[in-house]
Amino acid sequence: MLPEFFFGYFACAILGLAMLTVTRKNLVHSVLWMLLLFLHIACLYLFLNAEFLAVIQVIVYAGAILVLFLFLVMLLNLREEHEARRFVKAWQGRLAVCILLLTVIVISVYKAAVQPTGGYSITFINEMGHTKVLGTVLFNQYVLPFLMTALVLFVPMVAAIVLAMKERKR
Amino acid sequence: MIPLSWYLMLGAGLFVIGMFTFLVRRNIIMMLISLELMLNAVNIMLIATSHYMQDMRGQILAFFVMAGAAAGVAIGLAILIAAFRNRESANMDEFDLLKG
Amino acid sequence: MKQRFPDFIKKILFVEILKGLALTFRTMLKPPVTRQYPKERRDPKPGFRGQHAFVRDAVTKREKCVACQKCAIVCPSRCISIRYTTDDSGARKLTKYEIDALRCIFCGYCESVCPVCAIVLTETYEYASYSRDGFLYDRERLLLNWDEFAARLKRDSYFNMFWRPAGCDVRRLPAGKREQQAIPAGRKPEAKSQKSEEENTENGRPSPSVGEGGRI
Amino acid sequence: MELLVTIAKTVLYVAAVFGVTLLHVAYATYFERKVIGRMQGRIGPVEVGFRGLLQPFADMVKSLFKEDIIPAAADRTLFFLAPVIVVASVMTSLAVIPFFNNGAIANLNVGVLFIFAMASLAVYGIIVAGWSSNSKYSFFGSIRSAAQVISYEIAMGISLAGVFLMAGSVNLNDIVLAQREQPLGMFAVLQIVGFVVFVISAFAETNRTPFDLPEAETELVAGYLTEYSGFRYALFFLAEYISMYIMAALIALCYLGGWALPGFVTRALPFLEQVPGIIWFLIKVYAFMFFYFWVRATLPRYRFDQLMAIGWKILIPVSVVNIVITAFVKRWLM
Repeated sequence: MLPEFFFGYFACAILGLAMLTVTRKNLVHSVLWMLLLFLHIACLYLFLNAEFLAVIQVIVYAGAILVLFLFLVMLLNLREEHEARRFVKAWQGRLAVCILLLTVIVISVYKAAVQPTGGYSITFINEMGHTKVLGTVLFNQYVLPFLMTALVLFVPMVAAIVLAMKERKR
Repeated sequence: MIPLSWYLMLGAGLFVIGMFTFLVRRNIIMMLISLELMLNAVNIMLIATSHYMQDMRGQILAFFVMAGAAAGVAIGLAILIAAFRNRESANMDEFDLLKG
Repeated sequence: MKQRFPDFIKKILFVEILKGLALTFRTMLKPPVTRQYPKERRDPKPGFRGQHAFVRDAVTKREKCVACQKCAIVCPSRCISIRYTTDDSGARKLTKYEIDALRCIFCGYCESVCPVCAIVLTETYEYASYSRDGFLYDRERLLLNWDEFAARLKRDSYFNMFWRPAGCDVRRLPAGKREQQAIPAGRKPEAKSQKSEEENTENGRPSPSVGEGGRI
Repeated sequence: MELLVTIAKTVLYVAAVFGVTLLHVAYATYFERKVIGRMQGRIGPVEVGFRGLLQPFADMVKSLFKEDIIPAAADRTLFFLAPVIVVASVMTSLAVIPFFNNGAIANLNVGVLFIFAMASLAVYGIIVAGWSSNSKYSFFGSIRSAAQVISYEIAMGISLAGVFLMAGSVNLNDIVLAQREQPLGMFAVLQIVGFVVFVISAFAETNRTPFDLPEAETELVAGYLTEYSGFRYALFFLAEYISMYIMAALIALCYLGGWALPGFVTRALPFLEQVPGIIWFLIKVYAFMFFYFWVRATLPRYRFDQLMAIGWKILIPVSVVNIVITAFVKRWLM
């Protein structure tokens, strides 16, 4: 009963916070609701026995990405989103598409169940420590993708600096 | 034990919220935020599936998704700054000239 | 290159920062220099320029001011205002003397220029007031200031070092200044007051004001 | 029933930890004022109580009863929320610090990372405080602080990675236990480079002199705190001192051997085993707190560009090289 109750709370909170995030006119408020949303998602990861990912979720999403958003919102002084003419006015069509997508996904995953196929059971992970297990897999089987990630992070960094420096050269 | 499908449906809900926002809101920052929501929805699904399959690959993938999200946001926001310098606006619909 | 290399090593080893840290640590072990002001007071040194006062003359029991206007003219901040009347013999009679202590810059020119040593900047330094009027000193208030100061004076006698400006030949000073003697403090016996450390020995003529004692 | 007892025990322990920490924080201010006072030839607080020992409480009462000013153009909700975010996030980090063997409220396997996560949440409180007060000084202060904290967090994390490599764990308890057989019983000897980088970053991370640019009173009135007064200001103050304690505790645990004594000492003098570990821990923490105050009394403030240059051009490369060397030595030479 208790797990269901907690899951219910977190599911409702995540969906509600997501709605709050996307409906705010004030972008700073929106970003702060999103912060709360990410913290709830991190808690959800704890249920799934992924404590390292939960902490990384907070450090990366809350500590880096959202701060970047907040910086930009403040520096560009985008406090209120102003109204502007739109290319396509009708939003009903997009809503229909979204509802259709939701229906499709829900129908397809409604009965989803998987068999535990791997060797990483909860007891095993608890015994070894999630960080260690994840690190072992990451650095043994997925070294190349991990190194690629470094490249994936490096290129945008260079690109961001180039884009932001452009004005100064003139 | 919570069934896996609950997690998947939660992820689906979050994904659809993000997607709808991406389609409807025209503010670039809002669109980037909804992009993050969608990535998070995918991450929830990946980690949940990984947990129920007792396989670490899903979590590794989620790890990479986070790295990708960080990279995406960095480049997206840099483009926004460059665009904002030209148009003084963060509204997608106002970027309607080929010369920028 | 030869010069830069030791600098580089110094930077890595934080030599300068460590020197600074050592200095503060040594200071910590030394006794503090704090004086707990309202509890421990320090007596001002002779020559301290504090609250304004009129010296009360021992004979006339009034101020000695002759309304010559010298102080008002020399005052850089123009904070002294004087009014006087002239009687038949041509003698001036002081009718109004006011000092705006808020404008005063405590330069001490007024006391060194005064030919009769009437105005004085006393050693009183605590005279806060709740109103601006409290800093507008008129004749009565200036005399009162003197009385208060004389009552508090801890030394045997009072002689202001600006009464005889430094570097001036005493013989060329006006008579009132030349003859000014140290004023004995009220509570002290009269006999002691004759020898004061500030007193100049060259013209030791007994002052007429000494007789009754400063405090009245 | 058993569950209730466990919950009650946990709640009591949490309350005890928080209460004792708050008391320590109160006296850290007293300690700081005394130490800095003596270093500047002054005597520090002496008036309230015996030798000024009640001064922290006088300060507390004063700030509680001061007028609570809210700027007219402030975003009220966020203005109220900002100090709460900061205090909550730094207080949460207290939960994973082991004061003695297994003495943490929550012995997480990702203890250090948890502290980093909470530190990154505290940045929000600062940014929100600066933004919501709608004042230029606050805003500058908060942007500076956020930039500073984020960039120094990187150097800090990378320099700690050397410790993780040496200890083979991110659990604070395991890190302490791994140090017992190190030279002098601490990682600070072999990880001296990481230690220095971490200490410098700790100063920047807690916004203390010489890196107290967010509150640089000569340029920005009081940085992001400018518009805050009374109780809310006190909350920020509290958060700053708790985060100083957390940094001091992290240094004590990760570099100075925590609550444990070096193996050679306990072998030579076995009776020292009887002394509770929390005493060694507190000695190390207070030694570092003293160092905080000592540096504050000594060094002037850096310029902001110097601060950023130190962080990005010196500390981060140095700590990266440190990890590489540590990993190399650990893998092939030990």
